[in-house]
Amino acid sequence: MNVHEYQAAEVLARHGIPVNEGRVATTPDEAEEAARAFGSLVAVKAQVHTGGRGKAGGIALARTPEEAREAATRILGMDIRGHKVGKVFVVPGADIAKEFYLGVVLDRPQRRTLVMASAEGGVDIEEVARERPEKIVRALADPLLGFHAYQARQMAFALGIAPDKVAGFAAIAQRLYETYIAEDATLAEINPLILTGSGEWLALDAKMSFDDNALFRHPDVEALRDPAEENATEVEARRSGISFVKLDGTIGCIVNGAGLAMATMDAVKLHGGEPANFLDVGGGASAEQVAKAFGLVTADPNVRAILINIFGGITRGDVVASGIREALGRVEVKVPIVVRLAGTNAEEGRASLAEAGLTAVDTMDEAAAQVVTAAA
Amino acid sequence: MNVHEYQAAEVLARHGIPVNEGRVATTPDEAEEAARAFGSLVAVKAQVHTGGRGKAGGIALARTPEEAREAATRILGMDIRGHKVGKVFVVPGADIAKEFYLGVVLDRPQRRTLVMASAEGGVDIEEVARERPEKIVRALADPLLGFHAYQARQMAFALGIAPDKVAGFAAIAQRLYETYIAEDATLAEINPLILTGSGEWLALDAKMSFDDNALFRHPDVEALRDPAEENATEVEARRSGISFVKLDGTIGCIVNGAGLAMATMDAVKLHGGEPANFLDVGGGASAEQVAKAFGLVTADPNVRAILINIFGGITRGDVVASGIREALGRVEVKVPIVVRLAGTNAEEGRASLAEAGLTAVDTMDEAAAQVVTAAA
Amino acid sequence: MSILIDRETRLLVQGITGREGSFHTTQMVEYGTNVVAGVTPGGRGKTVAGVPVFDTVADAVGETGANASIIYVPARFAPDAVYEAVDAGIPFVVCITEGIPVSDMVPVAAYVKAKGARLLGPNCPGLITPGEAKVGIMPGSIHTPGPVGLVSRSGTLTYEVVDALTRAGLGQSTAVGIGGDPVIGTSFVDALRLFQDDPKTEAIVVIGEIGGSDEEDAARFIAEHVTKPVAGFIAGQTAPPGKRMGHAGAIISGGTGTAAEKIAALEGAGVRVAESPSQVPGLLREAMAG
Amino acid sequence: MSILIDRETRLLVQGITGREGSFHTTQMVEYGTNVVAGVTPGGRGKTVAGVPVFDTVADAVGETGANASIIYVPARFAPDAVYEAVDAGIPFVVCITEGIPVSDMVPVAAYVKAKGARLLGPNCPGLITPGEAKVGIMPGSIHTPGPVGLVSRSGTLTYEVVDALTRAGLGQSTAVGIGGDPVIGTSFVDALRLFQDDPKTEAIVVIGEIGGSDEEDAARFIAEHVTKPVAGFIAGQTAPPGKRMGHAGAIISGGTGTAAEKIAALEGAGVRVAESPSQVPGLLREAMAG
Repeated sequence: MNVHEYQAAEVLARHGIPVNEGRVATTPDEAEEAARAFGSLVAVKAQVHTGGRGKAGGIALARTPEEAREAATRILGMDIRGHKVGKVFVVPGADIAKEFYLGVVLDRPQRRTLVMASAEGGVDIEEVARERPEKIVRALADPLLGFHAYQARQMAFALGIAPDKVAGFAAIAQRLYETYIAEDATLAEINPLILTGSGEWLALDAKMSFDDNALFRHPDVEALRDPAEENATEVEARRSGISFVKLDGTIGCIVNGAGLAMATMDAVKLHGGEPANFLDVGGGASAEQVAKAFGLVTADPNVRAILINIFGGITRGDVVASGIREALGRVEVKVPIVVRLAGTNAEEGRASLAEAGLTAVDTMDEAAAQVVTAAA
Repeated sequence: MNVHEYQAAEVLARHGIPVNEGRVATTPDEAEEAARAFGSLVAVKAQVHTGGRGKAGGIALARTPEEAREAATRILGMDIRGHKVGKVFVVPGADIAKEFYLGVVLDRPQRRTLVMASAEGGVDIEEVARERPEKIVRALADPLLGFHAYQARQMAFALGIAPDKVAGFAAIAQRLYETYIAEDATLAEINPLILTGSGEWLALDAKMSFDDNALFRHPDVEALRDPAEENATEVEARRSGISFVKLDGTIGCIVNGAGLAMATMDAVKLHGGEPANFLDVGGGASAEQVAKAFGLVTADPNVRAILINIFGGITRGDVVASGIREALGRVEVKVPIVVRLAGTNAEEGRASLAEAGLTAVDTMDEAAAQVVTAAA
Repeated sequence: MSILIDRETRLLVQGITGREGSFHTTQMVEYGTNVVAGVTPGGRGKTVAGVPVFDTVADAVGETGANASIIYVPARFAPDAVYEAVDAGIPFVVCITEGIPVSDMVPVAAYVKAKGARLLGPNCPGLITPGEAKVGIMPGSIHTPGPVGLVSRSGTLTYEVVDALTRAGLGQSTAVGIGGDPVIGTSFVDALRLFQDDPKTEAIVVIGEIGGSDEEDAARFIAEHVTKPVAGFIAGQTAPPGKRMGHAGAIISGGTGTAAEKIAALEGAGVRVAESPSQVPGLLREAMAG
Repeated sequence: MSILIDRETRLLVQGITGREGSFHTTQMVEYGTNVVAGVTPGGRGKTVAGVPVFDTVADAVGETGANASIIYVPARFAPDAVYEAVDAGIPFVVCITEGIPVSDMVPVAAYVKAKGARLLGPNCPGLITPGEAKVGIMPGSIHTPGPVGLVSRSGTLTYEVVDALTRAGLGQSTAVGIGGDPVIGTSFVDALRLFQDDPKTEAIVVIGEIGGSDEEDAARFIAEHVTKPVAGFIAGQTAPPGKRMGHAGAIISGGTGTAAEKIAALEGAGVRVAESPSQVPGLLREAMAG
């Protein structure tokens, strides 16, 4: 789960990290008022769940409250990489002497938490990682003991931070790690982390993502969810225990299992079509879940045909077939449906579906070919 | 550092353990009032930093507020193993269906935290450990991961706790472990932990001790210190960085190093004397520390002679000797002093002390023999 | 022969009286798996599909000599179940449970490794040595004994490929589902090492998906250490970046973890990578023919 | 020969620019110890007693090949210093620091052991191999090379016994102070095993005190594994129960950890236990004469 910059900053502040305290504005009036309150140069920053705000014009500097108002007027409502800007974060300008990058993520191959830092702050860290990897300093936290103070200091020295600023950097790095662990984050990032002209450390921008599987123990994090940033269908799917991701194509997919669902999308593409979604209906593919899946898929007006791909395993193909028939009795589907049913008792299942007038085939490739034709 | 039962119960309650909520009374009036407030049978329990309250008559049951008053009148002011009772804890009577013991301590040889439990609750656990060790169930917490839920359940099953009560016991055991760790305890004990007639778990008595070395990070625990329970001289010594323990003999001891201080006491005893104290003046044995040590030792009216035993190591014997002379210039000591000075430059030191009219000898045994004679 | 499990495996089921646990225990027993014990706290004295239930893993191991465990307990309790199994001396633990927080799995994975035990999963379908033992939730009927070792991050996609292999007359030595989470116990490389060393495995199939770099690590390992023919498939060529595709671990983040990278890495290591699961048996036969 | 340290030891001092650190570094260098590096964060470029200072242990090890470390940092930072040393690959770490909370030491001790490293202390005087290397805070001058291995929980009491041995013409192979805390890295048994295996150590002295059961464990180990003559002394026969006698670990609790028990255990294992430190050399000579 992603949150906005201003929310991430709040979380970091709660864990003792010095952040640039700004105000959220949803109207130009509020932005102007915020700028007036700060009484200084401010930055007006679009709050959207995507990167590249700067390049897209979603961040503006304003020297006066009036300029802040103008900037907010321009930025609010803007579309950045498909995200509509509903809020801006107005923050006082900072006296930047030096910029750093500091981030905490999972290192999957090492199965450990990784703390990363770079003296090349304020720029895209992925670009730094690709082009000047030697500029990134890394430390793996111990999986049982955590991120040691000495590791944080070691990073600071490796970044060339002046001895009298090392303790401050190390404290922030340790707190960022603690925040990541305590809040079950999947990403905690400060970019840039700055040293001000007066020698203070300050987190000037913050980014956090959270582990969906751990939200049950973080109601306060769950409360940060911004419905405006989420696809309504995806939210509805999650409530039904269905994994759903909206895509731009025309062929709706209903599949049991995440891997098979991706493979099904790939097959559609291979046969010249474009998938309209990823959808994992779950292992059992019960009538109820399939009915819900139909509802989710048909909510997309772009969908011109539906491919149901079920591999009957523990749940037998004939049972899945009756489930699909029952689901079609509950939900009206106006586009063509191609069912691919394989596995245990698949033949009986296909026969039952054919009886009901559905196109039921044996292989995934055949099904993909047919559904692409049907959608054309 | 030790605390009273009522304070330990407060700490446990803060960590989510169900405790028998009582009231502290320092006068018979308060005890009566507390009993009236509970409106039931109450126990009136002496609050002292020692065990064996029950046997000493420090715990009484009272059926009426008047009886509670009488009990408090009798118990307040009582001397239990050298501890004067200044407070009683008035707690409502509980409906005991079954009593257990639950405790957390350090297992020194294993270098791990040990959780112990027994279905023989409410009695002296050390006696159970000696006489029926098979009645005690033990689990070592993982030094890096802590005390697992499965370990707590395993203990419950081993104690024969009914399946529907296992989760409740396990939760309390885990919380007691967490309390121990979170508060830097050296002992956390519930005895008895009871199952009430209605099937609820309740901590009926609580005992906690804390790691002196960790008090710096627990100001709230430090605040529980009861000056009335501490020897004023020991408190004063601690403030000066001197380890001091009051004993019952007549020979004051001033030694550098804890091991040597114990060995010195032993030597006094071996030569027929009784040490009045344990005192470790620290490694350097500076004039200032020695002067403070004289003050601590001579505060005890039983002291009839003083043995100073210094092994000059890094700090040379002649420097120690001038320190002793300087200290004697600051503090008036009216009892005989025998100084044993050994190690680097000890000879020069002894000569210097002899000049000042002090008995200065070479060996510990000789010094012990002389000081015992001097005190006789 | 086979890897990890066979007819000598003495299986313990943790969470045996739950809905999933009891259903799949019955399925595993019917398949012929030697399920010797189950654990559910407070369940002592019960039986599930004829399997005796114990209160604790220690009791179950003490009474039955179980030497492998499969976990069907809810995500909040699954890490504790792994610790209980490993601390009771079980050397091989399969965790089916989906939805365990990553921060719980990081210490679990480290602990299991430090203890010299092996974890498969979590969020995996388990594994099967056809005709000998099924330790998981896969449909046993689609498998048949044979020379192909299969390792996969997914469930039904694995069944799809196994089914295709079986229909093509290519039986399986062992089929292993390593799971779709970001932090898992047994990696592709671990499974590949076992297959390479297993005399009965003559060829290997690798089924990967987007996210992480486990397939790239596998490619490096294959290039350096695997002498047996390998075919593969990578799911998620059409997956968009930044979106979790069902599995918690199936996400392209920071531009890495794409299917294209993984396919390129595997092909660079000499693996024949199929465009569609149905092509896997044919590619594997080609590879086996040399 | 000797145990743990000798003239080949390349010593690193953590906390070298502090008051204690710099004083004892000078002392150790004067004794002839091969002190190759020091660490104080931000101290790079400085020197103490001619020893170069680095910001981190990793830097110091990389530049100087240090293979042992001694820690003089305050209690709040000492556990981190141990982790830093062990993670930088130093196999032997001596922690002088007093006053480290037990709850910090429990994971430290477990971690050091899991990494295959060795910790001496904390709250110990260190160790010395006379004439070769002094890694600690003891007065070097009272020691002399010889055949007696000495292991002790205390500081000045050890000096007392060493002085008596030296005066009696009994030099020391190595004298080890294991420290007076409840949780320490190297136990009596660990040191005894090393002395038993050290060809230059011909006899052993054990100096114990009240609290814990390390001396009882030592007695069992001596009875089973030690063939060399052993003499000993236990301090605290007159200590009252429930009171901490200076050392955090010197406390009789729950009626266990008394001097009487320890003396009985050692005597039961054939150790000659002295009534007074001054008797130790005589008893040891008796034991050595057989």
